[in-house]
Amino acid sequence: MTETTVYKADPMATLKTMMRQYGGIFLALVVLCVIFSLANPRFMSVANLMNILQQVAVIAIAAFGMTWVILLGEIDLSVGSIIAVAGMVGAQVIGLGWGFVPALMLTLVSGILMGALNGVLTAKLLLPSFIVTVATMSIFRGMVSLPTNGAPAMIMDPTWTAIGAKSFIGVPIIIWIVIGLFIANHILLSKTTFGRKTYLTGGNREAALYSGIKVDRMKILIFMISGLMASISGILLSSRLYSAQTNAGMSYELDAIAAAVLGGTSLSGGTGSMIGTLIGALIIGALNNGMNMLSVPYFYQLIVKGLVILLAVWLDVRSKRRKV
Amino acid sequence: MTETTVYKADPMATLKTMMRQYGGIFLALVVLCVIFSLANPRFMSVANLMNILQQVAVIAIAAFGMTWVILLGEIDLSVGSIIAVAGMVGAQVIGLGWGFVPALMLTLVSGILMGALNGVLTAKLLLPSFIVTVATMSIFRGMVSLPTNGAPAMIMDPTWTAIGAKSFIGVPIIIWIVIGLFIANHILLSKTTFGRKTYLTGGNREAALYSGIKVDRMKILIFMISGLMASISGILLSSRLYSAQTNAGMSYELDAIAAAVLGGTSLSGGTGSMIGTLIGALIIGALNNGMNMLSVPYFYQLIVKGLVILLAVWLDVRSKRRKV
Amino acid sequence: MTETPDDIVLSLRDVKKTFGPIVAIKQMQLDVRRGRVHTLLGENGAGKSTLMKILAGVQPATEGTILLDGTPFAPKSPQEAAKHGLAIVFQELSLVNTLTVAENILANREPNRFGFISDRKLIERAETLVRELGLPIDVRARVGDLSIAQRQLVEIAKGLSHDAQIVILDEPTSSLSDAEAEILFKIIGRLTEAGKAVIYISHRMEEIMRLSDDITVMRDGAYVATLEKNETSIDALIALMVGRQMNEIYPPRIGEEPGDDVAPVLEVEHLSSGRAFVDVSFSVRPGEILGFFGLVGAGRSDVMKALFGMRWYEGTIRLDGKEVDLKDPSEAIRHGIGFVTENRKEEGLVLAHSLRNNITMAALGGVSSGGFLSRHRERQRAEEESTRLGVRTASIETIAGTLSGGNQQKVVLAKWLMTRPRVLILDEPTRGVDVGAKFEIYRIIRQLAAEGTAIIMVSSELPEVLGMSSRVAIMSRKHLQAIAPRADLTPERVMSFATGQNK
Amino acid sequence: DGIGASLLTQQHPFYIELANAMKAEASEKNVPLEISIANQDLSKQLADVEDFIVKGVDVIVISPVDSQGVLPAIMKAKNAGIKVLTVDVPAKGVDVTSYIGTDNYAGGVKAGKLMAEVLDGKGKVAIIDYPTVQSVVARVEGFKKALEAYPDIEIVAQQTGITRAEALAVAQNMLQAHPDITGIFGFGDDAALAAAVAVKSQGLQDQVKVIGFDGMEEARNAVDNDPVMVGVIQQFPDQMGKQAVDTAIKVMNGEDVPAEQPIEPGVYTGK
Ligand SMILES: Nc1ncnc2c1ncn2[C@@H]1O[C@H](COP(=O)(O)OP(=O)(O)OP(=O)(O)O)[C@@H](O)[C@H]1O
Ligand SMILES: Nc1ncnc2c1ncn2[C@@H]1O[C@H](COP(=O)(O)OP(=O)(O)OP(=O)(O)O)[C@@H](O)[C@H]1O
Ligand SMILES: [Mg+2]
Ligand SMILES: [Mg+2]
Repeated sequence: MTETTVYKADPMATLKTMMRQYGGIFLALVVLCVIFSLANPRFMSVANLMNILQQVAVIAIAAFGMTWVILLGEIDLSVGSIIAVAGMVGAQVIGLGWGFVPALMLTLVSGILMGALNGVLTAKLLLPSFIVTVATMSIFRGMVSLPTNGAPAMIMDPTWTAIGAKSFIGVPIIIWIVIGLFIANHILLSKTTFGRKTYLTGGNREAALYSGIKVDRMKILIFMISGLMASISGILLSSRLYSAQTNAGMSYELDAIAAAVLGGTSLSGGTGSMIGTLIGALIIGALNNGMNMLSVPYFYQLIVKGLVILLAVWLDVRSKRRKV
Repeated sequence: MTETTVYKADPMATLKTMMRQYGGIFLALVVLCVIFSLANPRFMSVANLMNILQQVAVIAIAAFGMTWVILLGEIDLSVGSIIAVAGMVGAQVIGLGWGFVPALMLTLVSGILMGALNGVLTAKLLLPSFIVTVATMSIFRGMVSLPTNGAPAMIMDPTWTAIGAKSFIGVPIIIWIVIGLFIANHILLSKTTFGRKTYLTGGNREAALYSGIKVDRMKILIFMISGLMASISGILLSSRLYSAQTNAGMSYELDAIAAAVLGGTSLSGGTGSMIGTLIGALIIGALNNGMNMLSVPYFYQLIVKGLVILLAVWLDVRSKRRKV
Repeated sequence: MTETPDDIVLSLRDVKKTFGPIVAIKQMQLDVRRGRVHTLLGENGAGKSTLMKILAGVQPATEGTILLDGTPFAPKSPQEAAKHGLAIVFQELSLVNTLTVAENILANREPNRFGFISDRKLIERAETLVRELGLPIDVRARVGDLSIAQRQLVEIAKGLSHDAQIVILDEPTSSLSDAEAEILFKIIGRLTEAGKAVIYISHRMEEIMRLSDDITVMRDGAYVATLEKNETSIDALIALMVGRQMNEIYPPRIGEEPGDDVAPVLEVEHLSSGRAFVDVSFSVRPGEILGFFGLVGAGRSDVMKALFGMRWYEGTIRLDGKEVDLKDPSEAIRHGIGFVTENRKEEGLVLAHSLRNNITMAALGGVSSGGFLSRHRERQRAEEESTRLGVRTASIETIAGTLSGGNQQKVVLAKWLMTRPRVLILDEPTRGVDVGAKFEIYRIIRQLAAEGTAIIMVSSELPEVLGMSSRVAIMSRKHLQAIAPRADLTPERVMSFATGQNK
Repeated sequence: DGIGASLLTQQHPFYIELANAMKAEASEKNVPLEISIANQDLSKQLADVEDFIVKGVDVIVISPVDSQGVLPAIMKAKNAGIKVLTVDVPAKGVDVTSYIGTDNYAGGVKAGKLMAEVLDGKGKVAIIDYPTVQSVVARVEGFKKALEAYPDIEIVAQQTGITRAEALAVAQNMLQAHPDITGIFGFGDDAALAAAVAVKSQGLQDQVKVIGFDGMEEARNAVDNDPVMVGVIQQFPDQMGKQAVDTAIKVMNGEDVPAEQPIEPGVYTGK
């Protein structure tokens, strides 16, 4: 109720709104970075920042897709499993010797199809998306192991592995992809009628229906976007690892949801933004990286991560409440 | 909107309402059992049914707690971690040589406290319970590893391990505990003002507030119940395993949610029942056991489990829609 | 029905609508003519909104024919209806609170190029529209920040933003004050002048008599009669609508007014709460009905919320002469205050629950012992209250959400009567309620007063306030302007206080 | 009747090879074999064993999720009169008919010695571990123990990287924090392979040597082809699986079997 989604043309106003809108969460990111830099000056090196971006890429892209789903008031818990299936589809197609482009295409198509399945079950059979995607999470996770009986599949294609390993004008390709997908999702969400329909449907389903929005079709399309984003995440992950792991992406859906919610996307639908999600994902990435840099033992990392999520969301809720 | 929560005194009417209310899901359980018995006659043996009940106990009890939380329109993802912490608290207290009763008490208290933390953060800081419990899931999971640095802790106390191993009048103690807790939760939910207030608050928070129900206190209490139930689950699990595992209960929260939702508890709050949850848990238990009995390979088990969840929820939704 | 085929733009024949076993519309006939306002009149649940949703393409009719300009018409979507020149302002607010006014008005019709929205054009177009309609709204404001009345205006603007030949308005004035309603009436005048047909739905008889050209009465989902305004009267219409004669809308008081010697049960002194309301003082005696009048947004609801522990306040509240500190509603209920809120669906009822659950929800202590509910006692008490208020329902196990508006309102009343309140606050108790049900609610209020309950009745309908109150308090712009006995007040005087002209 | 096997996981090449070897041997010897997967959940392992008992198998082969926590499962089987063998991970606190497995501590020592060798006795070493698994804890202990003999080798970081993706991030982050690392020990093939990727992605391939553990095909290929991967401690799941089935058959025939059948890990440093 208290969040705002404002579309302004004036750049200064945009900046101001941004600070107002993402103040709390943005602050949390800055504070985090300052603390880590003080503790270890290498944290702020260009190399390490690229590091963080690369590491956070898989989560961030899945979180872009998740943002759409949550904006609509739904949830997609199958994202982690789709990430794994996508890598496996790619590995298998490459294994057949069909080459990079068919492998890429079929992988993306598989992601879209899995998303469409979630969408159709949710929209047409009127099942709650939580339970649909808990079920497909299990189904897809089972499916990923069928071709190799649970073993990882090596990926030998040089183009595929280049995605995760090579750079372009000094910046890793993965980072270009994240930036590209962020811009694409951001524009689609905030500048187009499709994005507006998403806000309308998530904000008030009845109202959307009355305005002639085909709510069912929106649901299916948006789960397809989530599936597509997850499959891109799966491609990046498998290319970084030179292999498709059957347990890849396990529980990444929770990180993706956390990124979106940290970024101010409301789980009841209708409010949120891609910028927020990106900041949310960066917080998670900076946190993991920074704690590794400081050699924080694993268990304490879990504790600190939970505390930071709490703190960030609380800051955000508080900063938004004060305005009203 | 289409579900009903009816409270009748007349036993025949109760039976009828039950069939009407749980028709879909109850049918699913029966069909499942028939299929498995045909495939393997041992499935329906008394020994195996007890087996199922014992195996499902940990999930069922956590699901009882989860039902309360979901009825209120909230969610508790920290349940799996609380299960692990409870076992570890018990193991540590026993390790100190304080004996069974103090260990039991402290374990239960620890569960209640963790639940209270979730409740306070949700009710008082107005954070969404999804994100609060995602965070505490991580925090509690980190904490459980602190005393042993990640290693499991053996539990030598004979009374503690007897819970999971011994029987009383031929029925394993665990089963008695499940039955007892089911009855207690069922009565508390369906026969008391506290239960009624839970339904009312979940059904319409504002209206409950305006009717003098202390909504914040309800939230805190109910997260405490969920924590308490999870800690009992943790005790049973650790007593079955003779040890507290730091990764115990991982992702059990999803099974608990699935059990509740299978049983007709609506994720938007206000409708559901303990009977439904018990049936839901039994479906999950029968499924796992039956597929083992039929030697279904692990990955196919994942797929079948997902499909059965979909089918059961669909049957349920359909049977409820037809009535209206 | 007079046959004037030339100017009939829309005609319905034997339209039927069922929801599973529920028959919402049995047999409906309607002829709508160009340049005229055609009012649909009927009790709550008569099927008016359902009929309009069929016309708007939200739901299909089960049977029957609809002719639009003589050709069969069965819109499958709101867009298709809009394309054929139908515009509708829905009864239930169908706005997205998180978006701006402009974004809501032009929802799903944003000016765009290749799917890219032009925000500049969007705001321009919305602004033009709002200006043409003469509505006092900022199109850049977020709908969630607006008051209910302003939201209603946005809803109207949204409905009228289509270029339509038939405009449907489903209870557009239910949360408007007179000033805003006047704007709407002017808009309607302009529409009919331009030769458009208007279908109008309302429960306010005065307004119906003023606006309508034709009036069609429905009862229980069926067509009763179509009349020309000039040939009929309020009483005749009510008789057609409820199926019996009703002489007096406001029942007379039962027994004597409490005298000056009776000590007030509730005294409020110098009550303030930030900018929501400032320095409000008044008192109520047992058996008295204190009317609270004001324009929408005057701050009355916030005063009532403070009295019920839902809003922080400064100042003193005394019950039976003793100062009390009302921290939350449970405290207020403990002190014998009941509060029928202005929005029954959001704050009054748990729509998915049975009537029994709803009726007993504020008084669970009274139907339980040791924390255990007594099924028997609960059912009995709920039945009692339900019968006493004449809630029309098959059983108290019926789901509250399936009742008509008037009956829902009675259920909320029943809920508070169960607590046996000494002070009962009623905020807009008859909003969206049909005349028949209104009368019954008034009768109940009178009855309660006669039993010694102190009643505070907040209302934006002047006739209602003047018809029911012993004394009237008038608020304007968050201040209490005057309190006077009913006998000393005329409608003009009340309005001058309410608009803040008379100090 | 026949053999029931409850394996820790099915998402690791080691266990896949183990399972395949068991299946091959069982079909060779014509004995029924059923495999269930505990998916690293002790509670599921217990349930799987309970289900085997109900089904009435003759021998149960367990690769324990946890050597202490597996105790009740073994007790239940023994109480039902079923003989139990453990593979890969030993059980603590209870006697089983036979244990067949790698000596992880010895393997860790070998890894430490190999590390000292490739680093010429000096340098900075990082470890990627998995502290909740005892066989891994034993490997890391052995590794550290062996390095104690080399005062010029310092362990500068030890972080947890369970999956390959996690291990990659952890390795990158450790290399950022300590750019002078010269050696990385990964608790398993996944960790080592991920570390090798991290080393190359930071352009440190001439500086850092990586040693792994498990020695599955992918890792051995990497040792052959990738100069960063200098060696891997090799386990022999194929032998383990074959021996487990053979032992089970012996037990079914009432023959005596040794209580421990250790399988010595090898050191693989390329063809
Ligand atoms: N979706 C639905 N499912 C079931 N019943 C419905 C549905 N919509 C409307 N009804 C029923 O149809 C009847 C007509 O309702 P409708 O809303 O059209 O009444 P109305 O004349 O507009 O009343 P009001 O004056 O209170 O607005 C009511 O009994 C209502 O309960
Ligand atoms: N412009 C506004 N921005 C935010 N909240 C508002 C605004 N106007 C009114 N409200 C709040 O909305 C609620 C209902 O509004 P409403 O217009 O009914 O005002 P009100 O103060 O209740 O007036 P009354 O009951 O006298 O009509 C009140 O709690 C009020 O404080
Ligand atoms: Mg209506
Ligand atoms: Mg008001």
